[in-house]
Amino acid sequence: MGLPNVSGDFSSEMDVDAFRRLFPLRFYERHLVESIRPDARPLGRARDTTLALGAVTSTDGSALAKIGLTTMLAAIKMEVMTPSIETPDEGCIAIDFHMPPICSPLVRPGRPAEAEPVVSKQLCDTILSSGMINMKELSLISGKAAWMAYLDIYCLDADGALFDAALLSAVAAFSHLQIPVVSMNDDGRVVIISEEHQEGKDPVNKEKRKLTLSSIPFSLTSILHKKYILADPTAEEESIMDTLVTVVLDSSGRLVSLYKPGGTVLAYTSAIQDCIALTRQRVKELRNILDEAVSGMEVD
Amino acid sequence: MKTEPHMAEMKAVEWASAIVGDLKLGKVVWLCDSMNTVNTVTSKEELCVWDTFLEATIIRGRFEANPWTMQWINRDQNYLVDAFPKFTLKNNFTFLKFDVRRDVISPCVKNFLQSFKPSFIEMEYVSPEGLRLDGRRPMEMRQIRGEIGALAKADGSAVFEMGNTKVIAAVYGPREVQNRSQQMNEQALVRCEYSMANFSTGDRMRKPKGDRRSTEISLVIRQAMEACILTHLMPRSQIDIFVQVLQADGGIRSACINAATLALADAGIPMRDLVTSCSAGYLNSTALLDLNYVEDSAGGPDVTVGYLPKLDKVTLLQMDAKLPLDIFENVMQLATEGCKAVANYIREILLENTKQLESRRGV
Amino acid sequence: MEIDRIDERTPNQLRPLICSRNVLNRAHGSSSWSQGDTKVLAAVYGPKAGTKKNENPERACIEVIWKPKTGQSGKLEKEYEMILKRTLQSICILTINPNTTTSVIIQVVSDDGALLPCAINAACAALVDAGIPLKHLAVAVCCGLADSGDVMLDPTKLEEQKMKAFTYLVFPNSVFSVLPEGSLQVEGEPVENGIITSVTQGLMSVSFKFVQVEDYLHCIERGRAASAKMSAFLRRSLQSQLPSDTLKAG
Amino acid sequence: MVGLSLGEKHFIQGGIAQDLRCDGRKRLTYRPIYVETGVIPQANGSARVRMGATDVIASVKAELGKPNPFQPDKGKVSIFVDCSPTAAPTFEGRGGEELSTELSAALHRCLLGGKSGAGAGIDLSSLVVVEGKICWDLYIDGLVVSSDGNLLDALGAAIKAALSNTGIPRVSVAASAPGDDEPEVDISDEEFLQFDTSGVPVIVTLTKVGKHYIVDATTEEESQMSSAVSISINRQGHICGLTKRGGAGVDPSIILDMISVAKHVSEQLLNQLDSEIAAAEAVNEES
Amino acid sequence: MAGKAGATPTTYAPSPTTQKTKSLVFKNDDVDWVRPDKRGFQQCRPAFFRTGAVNAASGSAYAEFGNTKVIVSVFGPRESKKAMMYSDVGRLNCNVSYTTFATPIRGQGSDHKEFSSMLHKSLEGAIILETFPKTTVDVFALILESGGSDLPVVISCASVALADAGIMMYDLVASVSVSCIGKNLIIDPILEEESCQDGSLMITCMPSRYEVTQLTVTGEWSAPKISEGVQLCLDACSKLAKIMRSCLKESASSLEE
Repeated sequence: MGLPNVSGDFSSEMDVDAFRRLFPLRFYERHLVESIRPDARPLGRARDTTLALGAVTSTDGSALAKIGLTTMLAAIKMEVMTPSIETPDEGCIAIDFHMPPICSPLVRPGRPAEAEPVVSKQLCDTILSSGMINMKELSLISGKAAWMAYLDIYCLDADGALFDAALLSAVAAFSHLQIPVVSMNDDGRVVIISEEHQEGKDPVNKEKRKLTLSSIPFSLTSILHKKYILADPTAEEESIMDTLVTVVLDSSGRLVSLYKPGGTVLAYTSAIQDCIALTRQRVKELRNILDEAVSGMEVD
Repeated sequence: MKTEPHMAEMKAVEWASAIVGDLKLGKVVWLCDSMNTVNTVTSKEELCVWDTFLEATIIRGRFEANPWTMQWINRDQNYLVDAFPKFTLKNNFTFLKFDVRRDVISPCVKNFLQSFKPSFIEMEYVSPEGLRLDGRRPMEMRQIRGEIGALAKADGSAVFEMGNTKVIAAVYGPREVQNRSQQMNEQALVRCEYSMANFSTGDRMRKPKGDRRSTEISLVIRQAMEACILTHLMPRSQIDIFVQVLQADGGIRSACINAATLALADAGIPMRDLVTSCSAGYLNSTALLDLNYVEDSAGGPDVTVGYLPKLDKVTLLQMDAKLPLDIFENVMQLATEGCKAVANYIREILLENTKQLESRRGV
Repeated sequence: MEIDRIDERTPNQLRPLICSRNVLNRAHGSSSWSQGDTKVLAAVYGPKAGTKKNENPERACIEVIWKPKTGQSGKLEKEYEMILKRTLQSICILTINPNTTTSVIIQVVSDDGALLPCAINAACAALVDAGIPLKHLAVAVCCGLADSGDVMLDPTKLEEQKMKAFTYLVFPNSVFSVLPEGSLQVEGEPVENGIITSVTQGLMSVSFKFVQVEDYLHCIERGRAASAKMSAFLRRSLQSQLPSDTLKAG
Repeated sequence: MVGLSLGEKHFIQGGIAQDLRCDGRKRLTYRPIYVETGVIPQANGSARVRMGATDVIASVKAELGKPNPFQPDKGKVSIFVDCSPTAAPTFEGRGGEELSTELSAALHRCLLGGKSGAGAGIDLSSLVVVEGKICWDLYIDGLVVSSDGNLLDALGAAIKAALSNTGIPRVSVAASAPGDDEPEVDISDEEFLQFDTSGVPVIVTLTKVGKHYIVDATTEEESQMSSAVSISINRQGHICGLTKRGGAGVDPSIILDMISVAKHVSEQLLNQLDSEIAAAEAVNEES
Repeated sequence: MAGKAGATPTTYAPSPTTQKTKSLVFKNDDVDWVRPDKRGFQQCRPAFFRTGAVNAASGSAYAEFGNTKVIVSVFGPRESKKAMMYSDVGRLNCNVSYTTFATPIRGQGSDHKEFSSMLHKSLEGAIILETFPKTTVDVFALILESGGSDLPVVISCASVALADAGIMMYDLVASVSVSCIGKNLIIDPILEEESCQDGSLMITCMPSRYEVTQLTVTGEWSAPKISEGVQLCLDACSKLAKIMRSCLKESASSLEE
């Protein structure tokens, strides 16, 4: 960490690590002047992102997303429900975000993390309002049976930009989702048909095995600090600089959400435009990563 | 007297058909869950049942005289058909003859009676002869029993029974205040926790701890006991009263307070007076002392009094439902008399206990 | 351009605002704020000694408790709590009372759209009432976006449901300053144009070229205009009650 | 919880080493066991067991329910233990929950056998009324009224006694269509079926203090343990369940030795318990 | 907790699998049946451990035994809860939970109290608590996917995580269970085998010290059979410990480089 020496008498003798702990803000600002971050990233660059589909075999669709160290595991379980009377030919999605105590020293068992319901709600709003999933595709028999997709996202390692990683894993889990072939038995219950022997019963959903995902949403969280914009912050950065802006764009370039919950730094038009531009770039990256992961699955 | 289910069913139908006949109802569709009964009643063939021959003949006669039909109905839908006559049957024929065992009244019957009673029939809690469901007179209290020192580990403990209601109380303290922020420099901190055993009620309870009812009762007990403990003698200390209900059959509050009093006395906590408690109610235009569960759940007024016998003061008074003022005075008077009786009994036990201690130490 | 609104307002017209302060006796500061039929009660307690765990003890801490009109608080309430907390943190001077906690309790009285902005405005007025040191005030507005792309301010609940998207915006109020004009500008924009908080819901505008998020920018523009009006109202209503405060103190 | 001075601790340990415990018992002697049955009239069966100052109540309630679809030929039994705050102030509020769940889990393991139901003290298939449709759900509730060590053994004994006291109403099933999910049943008010409780095991807890192990430890003795092994053993001398408490490691050969000691102790305990239960039942009959 | 804003959770029926009762496969008492994954009776599943799975923790490990996948994080030693009284030895705090999708039927994802206390009892004897007085070490486990023998995997994984966190221990703790089905003892059972077992025996031990820290038995066992089961587990534990040790060695050497 070749940091040019620090001003001030006693800090010049100080160990870099100690300085970082004692004066985190000054430590960061010194980096920002040089347009670089302590982890050697330029300001606008997101961390390395990887995606693995099908991490959990006991589910109908799952994905493991990693942005830097932040790790999210998303999995979907399909269950059958009776659709509501207002929407007889639509299914439903239930999204829950969990922060188990393993993910961060701040979370203790029995006391859910503060961020848990907030990210949960944000994910829910984003996925539903993006219109990525056509609820009609989740219908089985109009008025009688429809799918309820339970999407649970677990944060395994929390190191900033939780929402971005959670959304990416959620989207990937949906693109990995394989809807089981089912039929209606005599009791009016929906049962799974195994691949080998399909005695008599006609499956009700021969075609609808995969969801067509239209206009997939991707997000990028940035930090506004003074005149700098830091894309994809780590947990340390989030704790030091408090103004976060999350922009969600869908793959056709529409704005799904612009989320700036307070913060000391005011966002002016130019900053917002910069954030959106960064997100636009990031959407392209993420899309490629998702496409690669999906095509990788198909080869297997 | 042994009653086969089938016999009970037939008796019920016989009884019910008499009522329906009296009411002169026209077209009635009877629903019954016992296939045997339905067959016996609807069959046109010669009767070949001996144990219920009489009932069957009567019923058939009534069915022929009226435009009634009887159908079989599935078990899960038949509470209404099944429960009401059965219960009343028991009230009229068997209830007074046996000991009251609450398990005899199955929960569904109880629920049914609670929900349908007002619209159907005025329940008879006091028979014309002036006897209550469990055979007591209106002013009669149930058997009470107290036992001191039931638990070895507690500083003071007692068991108190009022009829089938059985409560165990333990007192710990005076001791150091556990939670420093609650410490009071002028007086002792009195705490109380009330809990019910899973098996204490007729139908098994699933979540006994910390519900609103138990919090409320905890508070009532605590306030009643706090009023009589000389808390100013034990500043910066804490007294815990734990009350555990083993069997619940009405009058729980009273039994808990009485048990707590005994336990406090056993622990040697200085008190102004003994608090004793008893409840009274008003059903069938009669004031009743010491309600049991069935009477308590009749929904009538229920007055619980906590009383300091030596000071002749009331420390707790609770009532639900409404009551004209003059009757209320009567009922409260009755409850107070009950308290006095309990107080005498408690005093006796304590004296007995002291004598025993004395003899143990002296000899 | 003219669109019919149910209550015959013009698109840029806000619902009538009512603000009263010092409505609760025991709270250190309180206010009630209503916009049309949406009404929120805010109470401020504190600063009390000590901060919660996981909070920086070198700064003042703000705690927000959101009480829904009925029922238990769920995910939505938790999210609103978080947004409100962060918004208030950004207007308070946190360095003045380090290692203290100020509690803000929001009670929803009735909800007819634009609930969160209404609560932010109420909380802000209550903070002033409690005498908590603030950098500036915050003014919150809701901008709805109709299918046609027209922007409607301060929609009612019924309108909110019909919108394709809407956004809640919070701006700082315009500051009276003795400094020369322009010295308070940031990047060529006046301070009151900066966004403190932005929450959006629903899809907005397809844009073709590089940076063109027209719908959103439209909203911001209208929101700013409205916030100027609201901040004037807020200032007036806070000033009008000042004499009574001095009386009370005397 | 138990505040003991160094001297007291030495006294307890030394006594155990010399096979003379504080209350005069030998290492492998139980305190006198008092059994009372039918103490809770509302329950189908109940019993109260006292061993020294340890006092527990167990009750059995039977409700009609639906069998588990994976085991249509078996009834269901569940065990819940509750620690009353009367036993110790620390059980106040939710304080007793941890111990309660631990005891419930241990009893479950010791009395109800493996997942398939093999080795259970209660014959689960005898609880079935109509296969796949109706069965008895047995709810066994334990209540710790006073605690002076060895709760698990006391609860196990109380449950065994309560089960011997249990009468399940005879159920007659009326003929119904085979497709009927809820066949018509009639529960008898007078006729009760008794359980065969000869297969219900007893639980023997061996508490290791120093090099020796003792049975039926009091709270004071328990505070000096390094580890304790609870073994449930039936009449045939088969082990029906085993749990270990206390974190200290133990050599495998010692555990095997403890098992054989427990087996030996269990024979006496079973006999003693059976006669106590029979005596208690006889008292019940009389009254 | 419905996903759709405002919508109440509608009734949902879990989709039952095909009506093939798997338990019948095992019920025969003859020795010839084959385990569903074609293993021998006394053959464990291949075990995989990796340390450093969670960066936010002071130590962590990920373990995968067949379909059983768990993550364990270790935090601390850190400040004990304020309510705790002074203690001159350290405290151990354990928590085990399942993800909602870990089990074949979607669960609630709540804490598993029984496992938590079992984990605590298994580890406490191996940790040198005297090395961190007044403080607490938190061991949190999350079962990502349940594939049978969940608790033994969690215990073994937790001891690797503790080692990764640099917590002083007398020895690693390895844990293995056997199921008794009919007359046969099968080691390291998978979910289907566990669901129809007649009895089970789980051992956690410190292999180098040859000490058992935890032992549970369910079902009916004769004394010789118990000693057979115990021996089987102990042998497997020492093999497992070798794998755990090599994983730790690997991560240590990769750190040095």
